[in-house]
Amino acid sequence: MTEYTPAEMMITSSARALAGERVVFVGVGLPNIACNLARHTVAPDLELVYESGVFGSRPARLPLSIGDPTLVSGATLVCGMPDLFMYYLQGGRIEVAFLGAAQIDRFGNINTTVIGGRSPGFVGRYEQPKVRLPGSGGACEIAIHAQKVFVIMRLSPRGFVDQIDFCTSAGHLDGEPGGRAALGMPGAGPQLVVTDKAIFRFARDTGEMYLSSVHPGITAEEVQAQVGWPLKVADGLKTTVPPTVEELRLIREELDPEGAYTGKGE
Amino acid sequence: MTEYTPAEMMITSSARALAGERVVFVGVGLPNIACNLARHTVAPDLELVYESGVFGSRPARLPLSIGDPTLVSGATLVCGMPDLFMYYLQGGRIEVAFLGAAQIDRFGNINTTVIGGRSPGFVGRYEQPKVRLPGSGGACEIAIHAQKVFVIMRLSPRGFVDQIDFCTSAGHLDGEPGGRAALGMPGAGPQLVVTDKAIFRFARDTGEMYLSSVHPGITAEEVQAQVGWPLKVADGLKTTVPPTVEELRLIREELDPEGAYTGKGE
Amino acid sequence: MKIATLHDAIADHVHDGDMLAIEGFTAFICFAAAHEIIRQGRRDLVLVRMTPDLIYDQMIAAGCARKMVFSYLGNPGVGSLHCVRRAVEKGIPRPLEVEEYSHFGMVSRYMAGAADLPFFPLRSYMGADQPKVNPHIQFVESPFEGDVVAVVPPLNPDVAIIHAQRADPSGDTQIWGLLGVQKEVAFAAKRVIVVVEEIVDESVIRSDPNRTVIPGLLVDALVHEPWGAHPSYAQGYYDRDNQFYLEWDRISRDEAETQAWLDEWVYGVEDRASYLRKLEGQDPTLQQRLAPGEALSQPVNYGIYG
Amino acid sequence: MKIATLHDAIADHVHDGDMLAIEGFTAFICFAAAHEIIRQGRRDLVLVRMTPDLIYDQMIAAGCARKMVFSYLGNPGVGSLHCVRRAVEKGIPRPLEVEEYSHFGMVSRYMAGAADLPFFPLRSYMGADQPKVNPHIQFVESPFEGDVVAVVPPLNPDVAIIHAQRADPSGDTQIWGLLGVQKEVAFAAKRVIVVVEEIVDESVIRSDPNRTVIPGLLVDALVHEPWGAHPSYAQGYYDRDNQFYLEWDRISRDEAETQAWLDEWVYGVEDRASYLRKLEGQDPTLQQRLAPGEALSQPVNYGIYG
Repeated sequence: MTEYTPAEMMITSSARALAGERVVFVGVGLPNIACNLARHTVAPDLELVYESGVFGSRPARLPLSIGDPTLVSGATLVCGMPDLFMYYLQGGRIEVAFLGAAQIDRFGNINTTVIGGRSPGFVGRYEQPKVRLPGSGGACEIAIHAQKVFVIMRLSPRGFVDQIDFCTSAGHLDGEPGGRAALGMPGAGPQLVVTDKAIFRFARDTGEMYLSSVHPGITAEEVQAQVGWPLKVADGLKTTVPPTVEELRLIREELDPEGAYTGKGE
Repeated sequence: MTEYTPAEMMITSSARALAGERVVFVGVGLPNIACNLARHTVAPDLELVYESGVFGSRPARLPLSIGDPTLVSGATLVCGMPDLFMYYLQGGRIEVAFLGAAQIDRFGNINTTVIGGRSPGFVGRYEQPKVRLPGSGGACEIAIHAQKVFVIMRLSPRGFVDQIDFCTSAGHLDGEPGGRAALGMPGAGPQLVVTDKAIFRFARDTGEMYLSSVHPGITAEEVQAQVGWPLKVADGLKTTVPPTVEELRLIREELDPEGAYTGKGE
Repeated sequence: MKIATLHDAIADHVHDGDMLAIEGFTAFICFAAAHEIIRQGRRDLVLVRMTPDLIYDQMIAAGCARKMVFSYLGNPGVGSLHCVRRAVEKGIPRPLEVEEYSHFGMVSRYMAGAADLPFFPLRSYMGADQPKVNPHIQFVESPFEGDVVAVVPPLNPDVAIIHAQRADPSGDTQIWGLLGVQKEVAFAAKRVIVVVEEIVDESVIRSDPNRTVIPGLLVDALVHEPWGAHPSYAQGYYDRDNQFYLEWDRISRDEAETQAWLDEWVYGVEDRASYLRKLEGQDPTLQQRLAPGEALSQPVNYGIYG
Repeated sequence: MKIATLHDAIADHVHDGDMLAIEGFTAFICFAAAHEIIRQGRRDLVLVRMTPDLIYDQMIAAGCARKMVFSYLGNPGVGSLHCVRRAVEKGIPRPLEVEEYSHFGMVSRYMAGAADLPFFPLRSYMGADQPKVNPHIQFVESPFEGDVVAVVPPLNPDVAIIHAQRADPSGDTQIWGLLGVQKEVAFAAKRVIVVVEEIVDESVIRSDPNRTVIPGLLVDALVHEPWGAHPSYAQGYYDRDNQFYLEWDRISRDEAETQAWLDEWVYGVEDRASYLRKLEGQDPTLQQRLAPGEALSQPVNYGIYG
């Protein structure tokens, strides 16, 4: 079996989850490579929509940010932010979106705003945080409107917590069935969490995250040790299928030949 | 003195009222010629904004409608209707706008929707009108947002009525000072009514229309006979200054050489 | 998305009773689609359009509609829409229900529809009578400073028909000239038919992505129908046929003449190509009379980054 | 409107305490203007921008700001904004108040500001904590079906600065590439400075009126400043200088190094031309390294009608 990096494992796992999808809202880095891999493999008709307002991009190089000019040249449509958020996202045109997270809880609620802080109380913690994170960007509304949300993040006890410090982007809320619909949230919320050690999915009835597969060489116990709540495990826990030779060739030769995102053993 | 048509008188009177104005919202026909005449005479910096979304037009021929393609070619900016209504009009960028009217009352409230009807009651009259008029178009919001409104219409008893059948575009409402502001209407409302027989303005304190000047050869009594309420008359009623030789030359040779709007004695 | 004939696009996507919006503010008015709908005998349509223009005057004369939603009734630069007036004032050929807004109200309804908003706010209708006859115009108080604004609900037509200059085979559509509400109605509608003057290679569209107004993603059927907007116009392709706009004023004043015109020019021709042949038979100078000169946009450099 | 040097445009239109928006979503970021503001020693600014990026990181490090209104803090594709974090987490060089939205919330605030609406509705913030820490996020019930949506109030900066490719001498400005919220912030702001790569003849703008994003009517000062967006980019003119974005990650981690950088590259140069000379002195391949190839838009015909 070919050697592969954790990043390559995350990319191929994400790409395969895009089978049959049509319109994906994508950030740069791993999700970008995953979407392009999917287009070469399981989802040839996949349309990539970038948060910067770019549709149908054919980048001539690996884009280094969602604002890279290479995304614009040769795209089919480039629009302003009002159109992007009102008509594409809120208008329900986005099937899948990828989000990152600094903290995630068992219901897929995500924090990318602040960690910890010196002041007592919720607002005080927000105003004087220990770590100031990027904030929402479009994540808050992506989490509401995309028909499905896929999360990509590394597995760690700091990330998989019992209680997030701030809810930037709502997942399955408190797990109550129908909770999202009752608040008027059109999308189905988080469906998948891809990490460097394992893959998680969410129970349809309880909205709770469960361990769906472990990457080769990782055990469920090792995963539980990184997760801040008693983790549910799928009946018949599987081992994630590693990247195929062809997937690795596409990633290494075509999608990220300089290893900008995949070569550092991330 | 040179001969002139009533339409030419309306055009020159309207054009002169644009002295010093910068941004005018314009329809086709007489207002279009009036605005272009003003640009050649009293308001060289006048910008014409067409309801169809055209800014800074330099038409190569006399436009026959606000949707004429000659307005587009060579304009400085052409935008969609959301921009036009949200950012230009509602955003307060329009200084003067011209409106037409089928009926107008003493406070400058305008009807362009329905006349009369067989059914009793207001709604019934609307649903079964005697005459179905064009409706609002943009007039309802132009009347609210343009800093000043100029009305162009012919003088007639059917037009200048004590009670309009439907208020399509509000003027000074019931004349109560501050009434427009209290309803959140940013513009100052109707300032001028130009007709084929006389010119009217509005009293600042009462919002009521008064006869400001009569065209040469017309008396105040002749005007009152066409107006459905006891008409107030300006102290020192003036006679409208007729078109000058130069104004007529511009209209006849440059602005409407085929007499499409001015030559039929309208 | 599939490339289709106009006949098939209408047969597949426009059904009796549908709410239909053929948009294009004073330009790009797809008469070809209207005539095909008349020929196919659609009934009970709810016709939506800011400016009904001659296109809905003809459809209403043909008895296709039970209701019209609009903001300005007129034959632009000419006068009244006589068929609409006969339907509203006298119920000929059948009564027509009307639902009426100002232009900004219609624009706002399309935006709410496109953006999946429960309402769109606008500062309009204060002091006016429209809210008295239209329950869809309401007022809402702002939670910030107590300011009150009008709101209108979303408008989501069953099908929208848009005429444009060009699209690639995937339906990515570019429009230049008056943009009206074409983008908004395409996003608001459940199904979209795009009718173009030219189907071009993808590389043409990709050379100028900022000019793309409607993504192929929204388009259910793409129809290639040159001169499909006549007697309206397509910027850079042909001019408005003002002679016809004037002539319609005369024809449409009389119900019998109107029906005779429909018999000859709509029912009596098979499709748009036949209509154009017949038109050029009557007026061999048509193309020359309406062809505009060339005024090309100066190109911009998007740059090659790679 | 007047054509001005960047020095004069900033001196005339940006004052201590102003709410300032330098917009351009991940592109067209006018570093030239930011550096001039730092040099002129502006203080107590409220900095508004969806993505503060390196430009506000530098202005905050220079002590220009008392507050920031934003939706995403990051060095795009690289990591954190260390100067912003020092200000928020430790009050260095001075405390920084933050007012925070999602992207859609910021877009909506700009739209409300541009359109003079008391609020703009959006379906966002359900289930999220932002409304708990930001009283400008409220919820309103629709009068139509009882649906509840979030609303945000208008944002009307005292001054907006927009970088663009070209404008005519009257300030009619064309932009291609990522359009972000440039139009919206220009309409929302009380004063507007446009900084362009090229001032072109009016005939260039008039050859393609659909490409004009900002009318000269809104523009208080027009500045010709080639490479005014470096190390950001202007589509078709130059590429983003990713080396600098990476280098800033290193420099900005250390307060002293940050100040030394400002001394050398902002206070130590007179204007943008000097900055560029210095930059090319260090890196003679700069232009070549960042120049894009040519990918021209295919022209469209607007037609001559007359």
